[in-house]
Amino acid sequence: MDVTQVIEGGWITVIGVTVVFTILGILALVLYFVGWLERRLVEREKPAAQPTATPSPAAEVKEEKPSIPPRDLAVITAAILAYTAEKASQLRPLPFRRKVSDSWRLYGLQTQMEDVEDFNYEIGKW
Amino acid sequence: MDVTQVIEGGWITVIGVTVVFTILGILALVLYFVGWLERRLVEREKPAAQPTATPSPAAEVKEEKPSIPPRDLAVITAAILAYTAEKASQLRPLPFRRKVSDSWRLYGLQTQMEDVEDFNYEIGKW
Amino acid sequence: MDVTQVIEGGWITVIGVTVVFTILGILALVLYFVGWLERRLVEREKPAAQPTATPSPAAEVKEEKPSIPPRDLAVITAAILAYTAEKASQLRPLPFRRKVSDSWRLYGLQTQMEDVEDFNYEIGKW
Amino acid sequence: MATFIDFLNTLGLLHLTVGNVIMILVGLTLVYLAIRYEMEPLLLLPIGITAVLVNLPLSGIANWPVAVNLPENVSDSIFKTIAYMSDHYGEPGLFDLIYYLLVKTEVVPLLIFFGLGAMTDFGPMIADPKTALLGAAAQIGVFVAMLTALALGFNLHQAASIGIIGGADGPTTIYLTTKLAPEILAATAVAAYSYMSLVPLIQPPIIKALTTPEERKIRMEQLRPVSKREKILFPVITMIVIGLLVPSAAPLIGMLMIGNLFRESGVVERLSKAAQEELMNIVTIFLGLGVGSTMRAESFLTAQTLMILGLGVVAFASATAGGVLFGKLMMKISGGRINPMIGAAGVSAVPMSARVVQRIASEEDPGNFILMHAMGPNVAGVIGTAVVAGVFLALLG
Amino acid sequence: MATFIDFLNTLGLLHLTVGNVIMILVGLTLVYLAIRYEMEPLLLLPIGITAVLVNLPLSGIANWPVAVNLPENVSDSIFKTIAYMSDHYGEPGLFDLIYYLLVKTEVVPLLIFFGLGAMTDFGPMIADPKTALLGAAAQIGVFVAMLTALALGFNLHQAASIGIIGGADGPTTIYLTTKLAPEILAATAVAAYSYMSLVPLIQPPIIKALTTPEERKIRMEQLRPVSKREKILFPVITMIVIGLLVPSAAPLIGMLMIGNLFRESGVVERLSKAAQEELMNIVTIFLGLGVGSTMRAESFLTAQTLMILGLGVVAFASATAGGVLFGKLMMKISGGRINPMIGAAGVSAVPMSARVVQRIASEEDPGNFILMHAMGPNVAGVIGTAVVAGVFLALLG
Amino acid sequence: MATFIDFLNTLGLLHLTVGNVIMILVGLTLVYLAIRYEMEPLLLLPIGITAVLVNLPLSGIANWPVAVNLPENVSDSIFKTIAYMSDHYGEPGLFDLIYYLLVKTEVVPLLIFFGLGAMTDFGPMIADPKTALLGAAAQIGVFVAMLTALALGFNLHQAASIGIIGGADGPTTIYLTTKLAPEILAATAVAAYSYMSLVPLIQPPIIKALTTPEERKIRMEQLRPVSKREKILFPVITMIVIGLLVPSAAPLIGMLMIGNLFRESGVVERLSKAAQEELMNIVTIFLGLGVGSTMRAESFLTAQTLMILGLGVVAFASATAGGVLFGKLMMKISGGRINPMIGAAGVSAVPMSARVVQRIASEEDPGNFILMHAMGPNVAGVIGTAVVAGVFLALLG
Ligand code: NA
Ligand code: NA
Ligand code: NA
Repeated sequence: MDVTQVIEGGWITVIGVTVVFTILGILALVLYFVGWLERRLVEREKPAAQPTATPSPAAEVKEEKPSIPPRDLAVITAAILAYTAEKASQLRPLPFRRKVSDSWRLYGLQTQMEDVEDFNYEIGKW
Repeated sequence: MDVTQVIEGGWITVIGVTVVFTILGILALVLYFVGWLERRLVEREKPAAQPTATPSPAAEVKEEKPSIPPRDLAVITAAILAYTAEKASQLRPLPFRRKVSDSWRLYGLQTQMEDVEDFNYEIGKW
Repeated sequence: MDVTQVIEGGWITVIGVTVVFTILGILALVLYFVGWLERRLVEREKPAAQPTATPSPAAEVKEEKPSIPPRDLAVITAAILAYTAEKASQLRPLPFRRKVSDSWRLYGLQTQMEDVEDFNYEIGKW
Repeated sequence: MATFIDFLNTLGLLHLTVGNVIMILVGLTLVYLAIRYEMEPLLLLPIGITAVLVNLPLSGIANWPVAVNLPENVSDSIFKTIAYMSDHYGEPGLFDLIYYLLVKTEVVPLLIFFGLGAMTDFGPMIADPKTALLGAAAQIGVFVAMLTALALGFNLHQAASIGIIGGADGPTTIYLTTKLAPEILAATAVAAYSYMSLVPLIQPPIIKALTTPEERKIRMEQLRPVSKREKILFPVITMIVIGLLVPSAAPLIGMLMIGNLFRESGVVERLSKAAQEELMNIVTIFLGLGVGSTMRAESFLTAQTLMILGLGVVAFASATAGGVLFGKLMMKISGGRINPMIGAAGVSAVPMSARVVQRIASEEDPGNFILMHAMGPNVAGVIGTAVVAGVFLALLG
Repeated sequence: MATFIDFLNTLGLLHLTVGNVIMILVGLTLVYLAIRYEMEPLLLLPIGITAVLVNLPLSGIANWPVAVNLPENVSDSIFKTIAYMSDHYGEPGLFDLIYYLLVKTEVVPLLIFFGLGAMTDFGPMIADPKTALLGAAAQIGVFVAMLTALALGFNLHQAASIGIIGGADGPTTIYLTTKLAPEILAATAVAAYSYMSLVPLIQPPIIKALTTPEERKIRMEQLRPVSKREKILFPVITMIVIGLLVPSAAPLIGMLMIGNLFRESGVVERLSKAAQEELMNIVTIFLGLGVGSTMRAESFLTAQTLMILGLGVVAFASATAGGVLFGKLMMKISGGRINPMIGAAGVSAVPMSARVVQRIASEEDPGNFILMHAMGPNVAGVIGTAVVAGVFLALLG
Repeated sequence: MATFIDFLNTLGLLHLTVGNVIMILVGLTLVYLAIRYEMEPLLLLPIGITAVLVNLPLSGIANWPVAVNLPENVSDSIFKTIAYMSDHYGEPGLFDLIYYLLVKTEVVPLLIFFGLGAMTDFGPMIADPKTALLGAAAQIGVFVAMLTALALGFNLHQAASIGIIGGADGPTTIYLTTKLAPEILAATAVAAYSYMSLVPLIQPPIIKALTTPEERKIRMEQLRPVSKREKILFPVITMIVIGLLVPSAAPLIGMLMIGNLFRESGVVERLSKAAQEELMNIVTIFLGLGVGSTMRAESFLTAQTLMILGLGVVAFASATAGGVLFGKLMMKISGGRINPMIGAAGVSAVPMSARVVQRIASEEDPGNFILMHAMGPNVAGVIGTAVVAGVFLALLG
């Protein structure tokens, strides 16, 4: 244990903690500002069209309209899902890992979301 | 033809043949041993559950069976295809950019054609 | 502005324009020749089979219109799937080469098995 | 405490130059255009955002200058160049590696040509070979722009690189500029991709000015079908013919045709798909990052860049005019059986300029379908530009 | 006969050292954990099996030592380093090429950050920016572990690399260790990935010890929706802000944000998909092989490695504590509108630690959904750790 | 005017040699066979068309000779080699980079083995381990061909490379030839892939000549099922056993087994898929281009090449005979419970030779299914050939 190095380490700690809080603090402030601007813009641009500009959280993930009305797609997909689900029907309690199954190819709109999420789960921790 | 080299080649042949039989022989022995261990483990772990551990030879290539009987899958898919196809059948007025929609995953045969065309549109100009 | 360079540029222009017209002209001539050969070959090979060799323009322009009306495609696909599914469930007489078809995208779980097997066939020999 | 002062010295903000700020704004503009107007987003978005990143001072992600006067014996060899750069400018950052190892060695432009070959259907040109000449005529724009650039004081190498913008083929532009005048790479690449997406704005007025409504109404007879055999022979023949006559165009044409053979042979679908998709996507990413990383203040913020952007318009406009005028000549010779507008598609920009032609044709006569006829000059234009690049390399390289 | 004796001398078995045997067992253990318990299999499986392979003597697949004292003028340049290594240790094997050309040049960690950016939705952090501070607070663990490592006798470079394990970001750990202390790369990488998969075991007791049931029951109001425009602006702004203030973090943050812009822009879906899938998968393979190939007996089998594994637990635990305690502070300031547990998600390990938080919340109150609120600190933690790595590089690099 | 004469001098046509013309025809023949008869198109198509391209004079796409006598101190290091080549033969073209950086460094063959591992199911060999010996017996062909080559005057290094063609494993052939005798790489690679696709023609007469109809009618009992655990243990055990006994085979076997572990572990499906698809496809493209680019007139158009093509038949035929004869021995020992034909599948060429065996069995008795039994020797043959390559490298490398 080298005392000079520990002191140096202390300084680095002080700087590091300061910097990381400063940076993320500034980022937070900027994001608040951007959010405020966005709300102003939206209000000004289309005072009555807010629902369009601020989609429901569910729709927000996907920006564009699918060529099939999601409701119909949902029904069709549900048929397939129900079937595949039956096979995989062991209800696991909050699975910490969800298996990627081949049948995702049939899910349509759910595909990308789930696929990425699963990979996120495994890889995102990096 | 260099006699020394041929003699050397003879030696290499002797060594090579010996080694390759030895190596694959050892491998075979180890595999027999592993197989024996496996059977003992399985017998001990679940004396009645052998069917689970020993899938039929047909299924052996692929560990799992398709979760949907292909025939049902075909019918379901047809429903989806018919639906999406109708949507896609409107004659569009020479679109300058066609959006890639997620539902292409359900199109089956149309997939590649459209996919490549869209990318052509963007990249082909190079 | 350097006059020598501009003169040099003029020469390059003369050469360049000549070359590009010459090259593409030669290419055009060769293509006419190949086309003529092709027609002769086709006529000689199968005098009555021209319809087979000359697909309808609609099919040729395949970028714009799907070559099969999508609705029909759906029905046909369903038929194919039902058929292939039935075939797949029996013992096949060991085809020496099985073509990869686009419809594998619809098979779901069968996908990987077949895909890999076909590729194995071509690549696995390495 | 000394540590603290040390740290303050690493604040990039303190080292930000006016040039950096302008380049960041330029990068952001490209990003904005790419997202808001979908201007060639596959290239302009990566180029723009990378330009922003490399102009943040001290990041160390791109340390090596793009255009250096290397000693004679070093410039011969890419590996010596890299050693030399390491010695003089320190350890390479990620973008230095991408630029020097992938872009400057021409690996990336050539692999993109390979992928383009796998994606391109040369059928319309095979069906009507005379349209190939329209692809040659459009190259006139390259030379007009080159001569204008010379007149404006650019040297021959730079002028050739600027002229090739008129070919409307991004990878060819990058290939040639990297070899002849790397110092203006960012400018020519950005010009090429920007104007390409402006084709629907640049071409119509020129086409309309040079043609009469009657000419624009000309209908063309349906293209003959093309057999699989012809499509397979095409890349092989083209590679050999051009390779023997203009060897310096052989790398570009060769990779394009290998890709096309993969596509048309029908026996290597896996590789063809890989060339079009996984390999293409990855290479496209590296192209965008590599080109974007050359947008440094010192080489980009010059009067030259503005002139290059201006000359790009000249190039596109004169290429369009060249194609249309030669189209009129062919119309006369053929006795009015060729719609002269399809000459405008000779500038490449596949398939956008062909769609522009079709759109104008539809405006005059909704029943006039000349899209496929315009595709002939369109794909021929890609070959034509590669040939011109080969000529430039043979004479100047 | 001489030939035969020659051959016997090449038997690897005769050259097997005790160190090799232990390393093979370590590798097999990692493989076992990866398969049996699915512990971070995408990394630990390739790392483990590669460790087995490189410890088989005489295979020639990895000939170059990982940490060498290079002469001053050589270590400046990766290409000189490679020439030097070739001279002294012979032709490179496949794994030497992967490690020296892809991992040591930082190509692989940066491309993984690029892919992660394309896979990450920063929406929850944009919707509730104050949660970003929790991502900062969790970095305290990094410094606690660093100081502990210093106290245990590690030098500053090593201590910083060990501390960063607490950031729970594999690529950042690899990026920093490669630059500061390559001799302990294998140990820090294995520690980082191992503990990451143990997050569901490490975090709950700490969270529960530092919070009361009432605090854990706090419900948070629903997050506001985030517009597409905000999501597009976010990566651009973050890149510029952090790039100007901590330039040494710019490569990591820059690549992360380029990837995220690809994702959110909506105009380059092909490239975004490529970044997330084909490129990511390939790079992941090379990362696993490259890191695994550094697990050699001589550098791994030391008391240091055991200490590093111990310090990893310290790092993760103190990071969790830091986040939770700062969460309690924010709870007080906000008048009880913030559930302090979400601070624990500041350690990154996206999205596992957020799920852990949600699970504990559900245990107390099945109707309490704070998963999305926990995602804010979670993604902020990635940025925070990259910033800390930047500070280390600025002061020590 | 001088410019014009300069340009005429660059006409490739004027520099075309007879050798070039012949090589172009050879290349075209390969392309024809690949497309018309689907002879190993994934390799022979790229190889053939690349051979055409590199034999167009002056193209500059492949400037460096494939086999050079390098000074002793240069040949030790791939990077020195590259510097040396740059000095003596100028800037590398795309194909020089592919060949020297990807093929000659063994990156490409090893990554292909990695992908093959991920694609291969070793189940049939695990179920019936004694069939592994048939995979050893088929290697006799390798030695027969080697001795014949020696008798014809080839040196030991060349003879070993020629012999390995009989192993019917393309990447192993390329791996060994690149290390021992790069001057005949094109010939051995083309021979290996050509004969592989001729297996259905070469094998049946030999099999029928060496077996009686009664032997061919022998039915074998159904293979036992193989558990997932056994399949996971297999690659690990094989890597360690072979790695310790024949370390020089460890790179090939190691990569094969890492790929197989990815496949069988079931926890890294993404990486397994990437190894089989995106990475495999890209690497296959580069392998084809790299090998094709070595087909230059000076090294390919020799009497040696013809002899090599002839020796390839010897190798395949004697390998088949070796397998079948050993099969008969095993049949005797086992009391007639083994169909000797499955020995013919020991030549690898997965799964073609196994299908050939099944087809002959079906001809004799339509109800006889021995395909899966033939797959045992089939996959064992891959391992056997890699072991033999290891022995060659240990004794000659
Ligand atoms: Na063009
Ligand atoms: Na973190
Ligand atoms: Na073999």
